[in-house]
Amino acid sequence: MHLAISLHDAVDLIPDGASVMLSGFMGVGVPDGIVHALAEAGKKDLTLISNDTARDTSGPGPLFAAHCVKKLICSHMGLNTIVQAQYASGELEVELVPQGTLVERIRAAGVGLGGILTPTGVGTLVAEGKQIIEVDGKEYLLELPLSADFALIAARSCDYVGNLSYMLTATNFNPIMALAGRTVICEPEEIVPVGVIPPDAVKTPGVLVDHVIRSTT
Amino acid sequence: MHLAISLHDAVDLIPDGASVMLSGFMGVGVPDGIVHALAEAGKKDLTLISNDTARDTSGPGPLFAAHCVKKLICSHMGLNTIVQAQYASGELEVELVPQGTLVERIRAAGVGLGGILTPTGVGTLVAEGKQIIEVDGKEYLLELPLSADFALIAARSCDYVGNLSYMLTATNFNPIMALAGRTVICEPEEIVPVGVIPPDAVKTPGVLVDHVIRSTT
Amino acid sequence: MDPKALIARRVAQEIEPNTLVNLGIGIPTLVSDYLDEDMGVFFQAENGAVGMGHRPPEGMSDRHLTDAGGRFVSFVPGASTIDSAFSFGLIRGGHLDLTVLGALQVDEAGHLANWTIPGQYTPGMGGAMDLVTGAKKVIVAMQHRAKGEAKILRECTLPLTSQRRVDLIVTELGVFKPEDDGLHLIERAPNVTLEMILAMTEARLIHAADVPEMHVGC
Amino acid sequence: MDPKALIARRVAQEIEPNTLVNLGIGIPTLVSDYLDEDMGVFFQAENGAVGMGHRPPEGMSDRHLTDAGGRFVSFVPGASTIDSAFSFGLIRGGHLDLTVLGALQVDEAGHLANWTIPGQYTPGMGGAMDLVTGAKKVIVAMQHRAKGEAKILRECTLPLTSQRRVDLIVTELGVFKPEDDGLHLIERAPNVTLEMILAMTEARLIHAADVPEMHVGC
Repeated sequence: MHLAISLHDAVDLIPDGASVMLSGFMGVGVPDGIVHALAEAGKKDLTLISNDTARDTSGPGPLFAAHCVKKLICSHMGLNTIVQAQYASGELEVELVPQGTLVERIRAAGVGLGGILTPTGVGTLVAEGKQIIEVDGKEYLLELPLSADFALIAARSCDYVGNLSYMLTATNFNPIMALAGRTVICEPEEIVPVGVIPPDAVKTPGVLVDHVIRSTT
Repeated sequence: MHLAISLHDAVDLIPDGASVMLSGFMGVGVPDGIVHALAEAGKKDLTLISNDTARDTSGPGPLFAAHCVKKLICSHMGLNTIVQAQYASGELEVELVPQGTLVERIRAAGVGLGGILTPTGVGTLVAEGKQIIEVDGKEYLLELPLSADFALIAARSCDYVGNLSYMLTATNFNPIMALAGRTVICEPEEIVPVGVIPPDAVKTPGVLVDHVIRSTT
Repeated sequence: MDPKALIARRVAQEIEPNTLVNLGIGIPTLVSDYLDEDMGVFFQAENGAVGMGHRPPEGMSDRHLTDAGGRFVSFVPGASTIDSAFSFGLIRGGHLDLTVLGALQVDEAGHLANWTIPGQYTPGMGGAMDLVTGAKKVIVAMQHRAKGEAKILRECTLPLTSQRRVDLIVTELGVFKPEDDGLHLIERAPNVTLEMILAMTEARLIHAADVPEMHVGC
Repeated sequence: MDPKALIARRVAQEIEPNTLVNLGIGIPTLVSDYLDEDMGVFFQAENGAVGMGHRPPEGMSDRHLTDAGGRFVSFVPGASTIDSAFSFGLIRGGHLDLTVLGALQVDEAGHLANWTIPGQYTPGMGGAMDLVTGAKKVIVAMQHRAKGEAKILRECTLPLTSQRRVDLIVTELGVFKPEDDGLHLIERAPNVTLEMILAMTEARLIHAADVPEMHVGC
């Protein structure tokens, strides 16, 4: 049984210096409550893994405004002026990863693969320092698994055993990151009784979810 | 628009000597109609990729009874006496693949990866002839993509653009093989108007499906 | 005609019925305006939509349904939702029939550079590298020059997006096709002469004596 | 007590509340009979079920809901369906807390052989290699000997299922734990002497002078 915890208790679980996966795509499908709470708590030196940095006040934005992030691993940071400034000043270390490679590296960690071979990035700057493996006469980059201490994810519905369903494009990285965080914390829009989410509609089985944040409202 | 075709026309698409992925697990989630029709048509020299061989008269069973299969790639063939006899006599060539590796190889082909690194099989007979790649001090087998000329899959519901939904454990290999067949033929339990399967309930988008078999009843 | 509209109209002609198409930001986005809605084309968005439609009517937008830029969209009948791994599985796995993207530079070998300018702020490649590497067909849709500089070059000077050769380049001056023997000029825009194109292009162009005119039907 | 029931009862004691567990065929399947249903344990089936329950009542079976052996099952409240890639993602990714399997042989190093006998018909490894390699904890549940032959050996003579060391071995004679220094005998079954176990086991066993008796509470 996954006890629903308060936002406050969820924030306390995450220490300074932790690596944190944050789901979402341009601010959609992001667990906004815990993002704001972490920013307000003044967490320090986080390594943040997120597809993008959305905008200054959306998605992971508040974490940068509060100077919580030391290192960012993402595919795009183009529309967040705070990120741009922190990157330019050297406050923020950034590793850019092609989006398809990013999600596949996260999945690899989650499903116990030692890496995957992708054609994406061969012959580009992304290939620098990476092993190239030839299969059937075609070159691929060996890309390594990417896990994190915490995965912070958002869901449409969650039941009391932690089963999750997502809605439309708010799905994005959520089900993949739910596989790859050593501790998975979910902030659902609603918590429903067990049985309300039909077995075929569950996209993340509750066995993957460690904590569910109880609504503060 | 994916025109629904007859079982007869579907069978005609598949030539002797083709490689065919057949979904299902112990006879559950198998497109039984096309299996029987291929057997009756007396197809020859097929390479069959299937998790298991179910029993003599279930799942892919009829294809062996009709001597359609030259080579079998599977994880388990234990409960089918015809397969056992054909394997013993040398009529049937068999490649055994661990189940998790099998599905991940099929997925790799479907999502354009050149291979995956798995810990499964390291230090066993399965490792023979395979490249071992060390990541972070741990050994992995490089397992290569597995595609096929055809993927024959079963679905619970299909709409007229080919969107598919599956039901419970009849899901199994279906959504993965739907990614990896060069031509994907689906035999659904029902064909429904577009819109009946909600966007979040679609597990295989219609863009992956080439042909849908119209019920013969 | 407006140069961007001209480019979008010409690219729209390349789209086959019943295909899966991804349109990048900028000019590529305009392409959908010139397509017949009965063609059975499904638009993919990297964030996990197959069958994206127009911006919804006032008051009908939903925060769970957005495009890759985070803008509200609608779903067409038969649309479906996929997660990010599935979305890039479609892209990298060759299930995406066509992607249309902008470019900073393209060259005679058909190489595309569209994600970074060394020494300048780099927002990130997002999904561009996967799209260019994985899509069955890649069309570059861009204005012919930028700030007075040629963008179709002998060889890209900016870092490449992929080593894959793009299939077609459409600008307001013409249509270009990279082949094994070099870059072919295959159409010129209405009221544009061969000489104008040659003058505005750094790449060496292979062309017939009489380059046919683009038909955009308007 | 029936030897198989004894083994299953003892293995059941190893199962922690709120975990994900996969039970192999044979003796392992019996383990679920000895668990409290309120423990919050979810049983996984490789074919894509999380939360598998008992065989359904007469007339309530459905051909879309089966276990990895193709037998009709039911779902417990909170169950979910996953595809085969997800199912083995759970197994290989370390999300499966425990797997209980049978064995042909195990040895002092904790190596398990349970999938093939050279020269004999080999049905296939199915999911066994992934389960043994990936599960957080692996328990072997088997009868101590087969056809008069020892199954707990100094070194497996049959091809291994994985190079991973199993965590515990439970037979009708005792409980054995492979460690860095060798194979420990940690419990003996009721009414079984140390001497009997040593006589029936080829492997060298590390043990206390007074090996405690298994408690199976019945």
